[in-house]
Amino acid sequence: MRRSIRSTRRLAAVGVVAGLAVLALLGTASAPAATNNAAALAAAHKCLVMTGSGDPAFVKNFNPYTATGLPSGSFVQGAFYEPLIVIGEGGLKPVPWLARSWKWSNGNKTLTLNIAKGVKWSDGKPLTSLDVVYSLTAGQQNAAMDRIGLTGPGNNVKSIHAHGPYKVTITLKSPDSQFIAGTLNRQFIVPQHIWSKVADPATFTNSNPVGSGPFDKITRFTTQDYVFSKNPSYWQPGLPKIPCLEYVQAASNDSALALIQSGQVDWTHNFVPNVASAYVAKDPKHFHAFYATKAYPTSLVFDDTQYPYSLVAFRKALSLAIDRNSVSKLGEYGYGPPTDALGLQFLFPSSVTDASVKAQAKAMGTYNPTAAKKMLTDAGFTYKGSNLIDPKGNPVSLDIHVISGWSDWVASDQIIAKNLSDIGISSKEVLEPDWGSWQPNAYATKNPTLLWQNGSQGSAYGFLYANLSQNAYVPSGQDGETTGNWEHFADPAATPYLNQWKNSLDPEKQQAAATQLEKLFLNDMPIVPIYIGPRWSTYSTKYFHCFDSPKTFWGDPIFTTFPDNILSFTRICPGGQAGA
Amino acid sequence: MSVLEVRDLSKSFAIGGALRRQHVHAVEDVSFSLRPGTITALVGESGSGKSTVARLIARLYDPSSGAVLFGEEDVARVRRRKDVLRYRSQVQLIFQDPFGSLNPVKTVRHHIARPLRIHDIVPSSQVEQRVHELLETVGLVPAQEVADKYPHELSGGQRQRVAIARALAVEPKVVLADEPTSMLDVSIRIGILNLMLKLKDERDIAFLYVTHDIASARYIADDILVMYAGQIVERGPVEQVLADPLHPYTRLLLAAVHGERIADRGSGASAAVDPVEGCRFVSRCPLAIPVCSEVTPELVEARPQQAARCHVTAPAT
Amino acid sequence: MAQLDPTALDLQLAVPKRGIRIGRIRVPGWLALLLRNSKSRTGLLIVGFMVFIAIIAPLISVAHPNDFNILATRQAPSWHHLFGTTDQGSDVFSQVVVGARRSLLLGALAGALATVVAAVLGITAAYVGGIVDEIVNLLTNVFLTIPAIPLLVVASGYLRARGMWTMIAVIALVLWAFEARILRAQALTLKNRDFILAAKTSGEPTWRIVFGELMPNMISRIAAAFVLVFYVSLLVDSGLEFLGLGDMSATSWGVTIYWAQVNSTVLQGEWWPFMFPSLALGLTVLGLVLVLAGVDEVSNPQLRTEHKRGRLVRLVFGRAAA
Amino acid sequence: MSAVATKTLLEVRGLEVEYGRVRAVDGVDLDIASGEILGLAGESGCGKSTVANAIMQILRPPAHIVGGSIRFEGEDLTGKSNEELRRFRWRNVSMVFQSAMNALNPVMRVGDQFVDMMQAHERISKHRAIVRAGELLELVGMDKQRVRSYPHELSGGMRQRVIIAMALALSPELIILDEPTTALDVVVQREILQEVEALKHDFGFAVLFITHDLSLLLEFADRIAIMYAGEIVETGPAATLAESPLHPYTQGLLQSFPPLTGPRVKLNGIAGAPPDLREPPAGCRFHPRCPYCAPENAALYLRQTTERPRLREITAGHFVACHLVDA
Amino acid sequence: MRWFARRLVFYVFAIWVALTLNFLLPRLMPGSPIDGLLEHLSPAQLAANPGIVQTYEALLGGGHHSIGQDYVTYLHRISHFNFGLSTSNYPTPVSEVVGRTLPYSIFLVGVAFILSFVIGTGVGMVAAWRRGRFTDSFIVPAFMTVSAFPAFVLALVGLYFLGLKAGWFPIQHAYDSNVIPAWSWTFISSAFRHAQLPILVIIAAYAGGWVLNMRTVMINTIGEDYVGMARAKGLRDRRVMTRYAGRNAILPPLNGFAAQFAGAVGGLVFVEIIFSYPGVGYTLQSAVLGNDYPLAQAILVVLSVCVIIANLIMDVLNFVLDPRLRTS
Repeated sequence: MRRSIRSTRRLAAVGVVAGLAVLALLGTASAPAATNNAAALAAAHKCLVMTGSGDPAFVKNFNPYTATGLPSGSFVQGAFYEPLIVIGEGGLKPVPWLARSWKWSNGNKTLTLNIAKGVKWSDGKPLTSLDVVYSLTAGQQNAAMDRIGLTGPGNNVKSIHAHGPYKVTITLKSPDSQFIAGTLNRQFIVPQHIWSKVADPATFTNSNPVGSGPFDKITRFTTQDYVFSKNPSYWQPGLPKIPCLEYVQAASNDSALALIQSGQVDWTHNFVPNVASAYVAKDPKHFHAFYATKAYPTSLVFDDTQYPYSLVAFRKALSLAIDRNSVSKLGEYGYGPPTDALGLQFLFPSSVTDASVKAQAKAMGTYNPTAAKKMLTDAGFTYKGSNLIDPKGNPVSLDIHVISGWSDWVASDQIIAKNLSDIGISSKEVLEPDWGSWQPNAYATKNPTLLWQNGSQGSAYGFLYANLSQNAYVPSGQDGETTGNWEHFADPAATPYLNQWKNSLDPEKQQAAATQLEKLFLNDMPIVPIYIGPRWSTYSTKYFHCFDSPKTFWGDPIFTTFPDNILSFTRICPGGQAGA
Repeated sequence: MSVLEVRDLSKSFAIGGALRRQHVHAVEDVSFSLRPGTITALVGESGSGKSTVARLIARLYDPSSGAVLFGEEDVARVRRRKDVLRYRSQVQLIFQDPFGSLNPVKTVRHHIARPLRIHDIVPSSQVEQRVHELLETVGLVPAQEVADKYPHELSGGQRQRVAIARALAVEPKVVLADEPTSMLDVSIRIGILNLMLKLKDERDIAFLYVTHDIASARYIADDILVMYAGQIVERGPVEQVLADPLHPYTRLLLAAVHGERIADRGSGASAAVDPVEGCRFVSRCPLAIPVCSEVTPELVEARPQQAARCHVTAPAT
Repeated sequence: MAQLDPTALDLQLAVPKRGIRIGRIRVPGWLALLLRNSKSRTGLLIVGFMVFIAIIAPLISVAHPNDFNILATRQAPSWHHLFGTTDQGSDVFSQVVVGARRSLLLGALAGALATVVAAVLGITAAYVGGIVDEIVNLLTNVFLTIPAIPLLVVASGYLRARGMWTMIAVIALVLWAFEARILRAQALTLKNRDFILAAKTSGEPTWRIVFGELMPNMISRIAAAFVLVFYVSLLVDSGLEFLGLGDMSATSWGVTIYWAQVNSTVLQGEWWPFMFPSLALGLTVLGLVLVLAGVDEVSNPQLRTEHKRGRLVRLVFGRAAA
Repeated sequence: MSAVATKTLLEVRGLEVEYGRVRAVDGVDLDIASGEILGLAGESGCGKSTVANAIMQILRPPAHIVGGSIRFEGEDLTGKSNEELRRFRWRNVSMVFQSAMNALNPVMRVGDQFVDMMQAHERISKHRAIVRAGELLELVGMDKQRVRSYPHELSGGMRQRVIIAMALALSPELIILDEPTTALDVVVQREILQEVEALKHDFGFAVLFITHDLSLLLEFADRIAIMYAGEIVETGPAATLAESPLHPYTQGLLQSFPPLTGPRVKLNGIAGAPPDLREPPAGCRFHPRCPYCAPENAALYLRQTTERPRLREITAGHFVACHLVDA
Repeated sequence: MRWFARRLVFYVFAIWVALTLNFLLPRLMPGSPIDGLLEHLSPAQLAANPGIVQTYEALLGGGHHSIGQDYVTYLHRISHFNFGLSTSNYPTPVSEVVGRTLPYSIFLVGVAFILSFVIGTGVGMVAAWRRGRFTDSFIVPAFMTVSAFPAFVLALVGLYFLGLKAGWFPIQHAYDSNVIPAWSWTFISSAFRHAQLPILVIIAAYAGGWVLNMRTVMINTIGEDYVGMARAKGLRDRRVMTRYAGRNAILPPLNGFAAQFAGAVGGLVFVEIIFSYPGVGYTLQSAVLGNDYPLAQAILVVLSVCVIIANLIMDVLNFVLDPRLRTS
């Protein structure tokens, strides 16, 4: 009997537990969701809330050198670690940062930086010129920490020295007019007393970052969000204006969009299709979309060492075969304007002055499949039925690899693939599930064709240098990221013009070199520019204002872009505001 | 004289897992023989092992020990397909459940024609005709129509007749009928029994009639074997045994069916698990003497043709 | 992911029914039985409709359902585009009807492959018994404990090619255990049925007993198992596609849903590219579930009832479902 | 053992039960007097268990009563509310189910099943109920410790005893025994029947004994009703039926049990098989199997094949439904 | 007890098979398994993860020995819960990533699945008991229809309509972002609120199966003699339904619990992704998408172990509920 009573009780207990669970659920369901409560919402927006999309559950890794695949490792640059000088996207006027002023001397070969005084690391130690020198030369300690190409083949730096606590000199091997915008711009300063003791920077998770930046503490860290709190003793008085940054996880585009639509997130850099109706229209007074088109062209990039990409005629034919207007309107919802075959006209219109270059660029970038076919057959390609056969007798196929979540690129690639199919190239779009599986093959060009926003280094010079220079050349199979030479192409004829441009501070000489380089580019067609890749930003001024916007444009609005992001982090101000 | 002889047949099944294995002695030292044109009844309660005996003879199980002699050959041990087939053509089994022994998705024709074809009883061209003949033999007319039917379109009695026709198809010398009527409505049982009687006479078949119904055994059988807990406890001509049983268990059974008052708190006649020496019936036996729980009695012919396993009523001399 | 399995494990033997004639068309017995059951009738109607649509898809769709059209993006359903258009201007209706081909074919083939594996392994194991049975049973149970979707997710992460046949093979290999368990159980109960023993005593060889006597009795169960794996495959395949782990260049319901989700269409008020393929998927699964429930009822008379009830409910869900 | 009814306990009139569209019981009349044993004999599927379930009012859809009345102690059961019926069950009529193997809840201890039943009908503590259950088990010759057993730990005979003990628990006026011994071995069967007889002697309840084994009824029942294809074809005192059965079916049934004593004579049983109740034969339902139904006697044949015979009293208490008897 | 021993042996075996499968999966690909994995990585990633080759070697149990040796090493490491380092979260150990995310998943799928079982079998029981009445006529078809839709469709519909449009539920994450994960009431209530919609979706997706299953079994059980006897005994209807019919009818569905649970774990993956719920299902997807094989494999093993533990719990429950198991 005893046992049976017990078994009844057990049953009853199970029932009670289940019942309680239901009640608890129902009970909490009937309580108002915090998100609907205005006061709670405002409280939830004490921090500036940001999100990306497709982020994995968060782990504590704030290593600014290696964890760049994680959001935590990428915008810790700018929040914790500061640049010397900020030159915003599109070659804007330089903004002094840790380097309060600088001066060229020694025939434009020596750069003297005057470092800000009174800057302290968040552990209380002072930031000195030694830290700056350490950061600039850290590549010698570990290649992963090299931000200025010190260990690379094209290294132009001769020496770096500290002079007293607040002065640093950088001596170059040859004059470089692009050094600040193209190289120094990427450098952030880390404390020597911490990093010099890190045995292996690659496995160092830097879970308590010590920086000098506007934010200095991780006050909350969970699998789904984390908070950077403001540095109360920041060396720039009054900055930052907001008390904290909060980054929340969004598993997908959809959940990210849901987050911003509901106003739970203030700022994202996700692409939102039809942003006007999908986002702005939900709260026109506060919701804004800023799609900066001051960026580099998104281009079709190949491994130019591989056959038939190595044939210039083939590359040129592809340029003619692609309907850039459709790609722009359909794939990019009209946010990314189509380019010509050169692709510099939006960001650096002043760098293209030669009328013939302009005309040629326009002609080569205008949709004309018939001309494309002709160009191919002239170059020895043949057609077997409607299939294109290369001069060696093999059918031409061209798969474009793209990350499946990047819907605008996916759509663009669909259209490109369709365009290419129309001229007989067996072409399809291959979706890679995510960045992790796309990026490695893209950078090493194992997937020979891809769409990529192929810009560089802050100037027209950078763009041409990356695509034509022997010094930028990266052999096939190696990572093109460091120099931007993803297509593994160099034109020896370009080198003198590039040097001419680099060594001179005379605009006229620079422009003459530019025109020659542009001609070479059109002649070689190393990559096929297609449209200007907009830099997305959507933001809500319900709880914060002073965002990067068309009116107050200070650089790339994407908050993982260093050093542009530090401008946003310090300039965004608390408080809601109707309008931008 | 005998067409089939069973000698010291035993079968035990293992139960339990690998660690604590036990053996159920379903059949122990069973010996008897079947004669042509004779019905031998094998009577016992559920679990006594009587169906196991029939299945052992039908080679559905392999015996643990003992022999089944058909002619001079121990057929329990033959392995070669040809030999097995030959044996199968001579010895047939009729199952208890006519609802389960016919394949529901096959026609009556299939059931009877298959054995004809497997054993090449008649040339292919004559199979159909033979099927009809067999159906008529068991009283299923019109044969043409019945042959096309599926089992579920037949009544229980008709199905059992199909089963009998299937058994007859191979022209067997021995038919093992495992409780062929127990699942049938009472009103049609006699019909099946009468059919068996007819076949015995007409075809000189040796029947083993397995049943728990003593009355029906008396009705058709010539000899009777009484089984209890895996052993044959009494054997003899049916009239003689029923008129004057030797074994106390046979007496108890008869008393029960006669409607006499019985004073038994029986625990059934199930086979023993790992039995020790001693009479299996001792715990229920009103006549038990000390030796009964120590020595397993032998089957002793205490009267002419009538034998029993009992220290008291059939003591070994 | 076997979200719905309406069947009790012990489907009783289905008795063969003679075919009937409707006019000049001879309807096989099993179909007549299923048609008489209102649940399976509804189910067959739904599935039949989907299959019909899939067959005539080329006639009612545009030639290339993934073709984009710059002038007709994001259109709401209209006469011109019955199910509206996608963000790229593709016709959703065409994607759904053409997608039906791949979705149904993949589901059916994966189901068929899994059924063959399960039937051969399950039935043979049950009949042969002994160590073979032990091993198959163990294998079955192990496959049932490893969660299928995560296993598929990991496996398809390893796969580079994710064509239709690869997906079919992978799904079948993961799902066969569901059926094998059912079929083995059924074969186990059948193998000791007297008619099997009777076939044995009449000298039938083993293979003939398994395939000639045992198997025909399990047709209804095998068919049910097939239907079960069919729709489980549909769900699993669309799930993998939804995660971006299928063949994303194909046209199928899962892929259309995937793009609808990636493009955040519903959040923009464009419900059609998400809703129509989802409905097609759900409806097909519902149809198959109803067929299965009907098979269950036909072979298990206990489940049948005769009751007065709302006509509409009966019309939609059949007598016993209602 | 007098067959004369002292007081009519149960009165069934014109009972009709349908399973879906199949009429399983078609116009059955039955009377049971208190203290009487009424045997109801018939083959499987003739509707005898349905009658029992109808009396207990436990038919479940799709089975339902479509006509007739069941009166218990003069009160019509069909007019009672669910709650009244619930109280009526077991308190007034209890039932021993056909298959002892399945009639006990396999996941409940025997004692708890007693407790459930007692607490449904009276205010009784669990402890008291268990003690009572133990006493009842002892009454049917079982160890009272068995209240702690689960059904699967008991043999078939013991389970049947448990059910009999349960049937006695509330001292009902009528106990229905629905093939109580069919699944049991002969010896156990005999013991159970002896047990029931002894208990009936002590408690004085009436018994409706349902079985296919007519020979058992001849020995055990006061009166016997013979059922065929949903109808009662003959009813009368056991002795009368044994000696002078009038219905050919009764005669055939008696011919179906080989005797254990006396000369071995050839028996004939009944040809054919019971009809399919979905399409019962017109007229007398037994006519397709009836040896006295032949087209030669045209007038009789016509009646036999078209007109349903009604029960008629031939001698006192002996009713038959047969055209042959009328003729 | 011996029955239990058998089950335990089986579970150990099942875990072994899961581990072995994990070991073999990368080897089924053509070429050296490590090269196969490394092929997915860029030189930059390789440079940033100098330990990655060792990580992969460790994952594969050595990599350059014979397959047998590798296998032994592999099992040895796993037996010490050493799953290596996560490559997508390099250099965080896999066990840490799983440890952070697993509790949320267990909470989610545990509560959701038990509720869907309770609700499903409850509805199925009532529907079978009252054939043709309201529950049977309307609620059962409703469950059936809803459950015919894949979990991800239901999750999206839930997200759009119940979460966004109606605003009844939070639509992402496991708790509010102003709450600190701790054993506090604020946290627990926040966690419950965030779990509501995911749980609702899992219930919607899986309860239908239980409803149909339970209804079928229950109908068969109602035909059993002991149910008839219980009614004959004059028991109240509700008691017959629960204690006699329901109690017995629940045993077969309970036996199918484990397989269904394994299925629901699949649903968990979708639900977590759609609701940005930081559990292992979501992590599994990002691991697979990020070629983080050590993490993906560890999650598969952990999920298998979870299913096995659920199995074990069900076995105990079965043991408690079915006395026949206890004595045989």
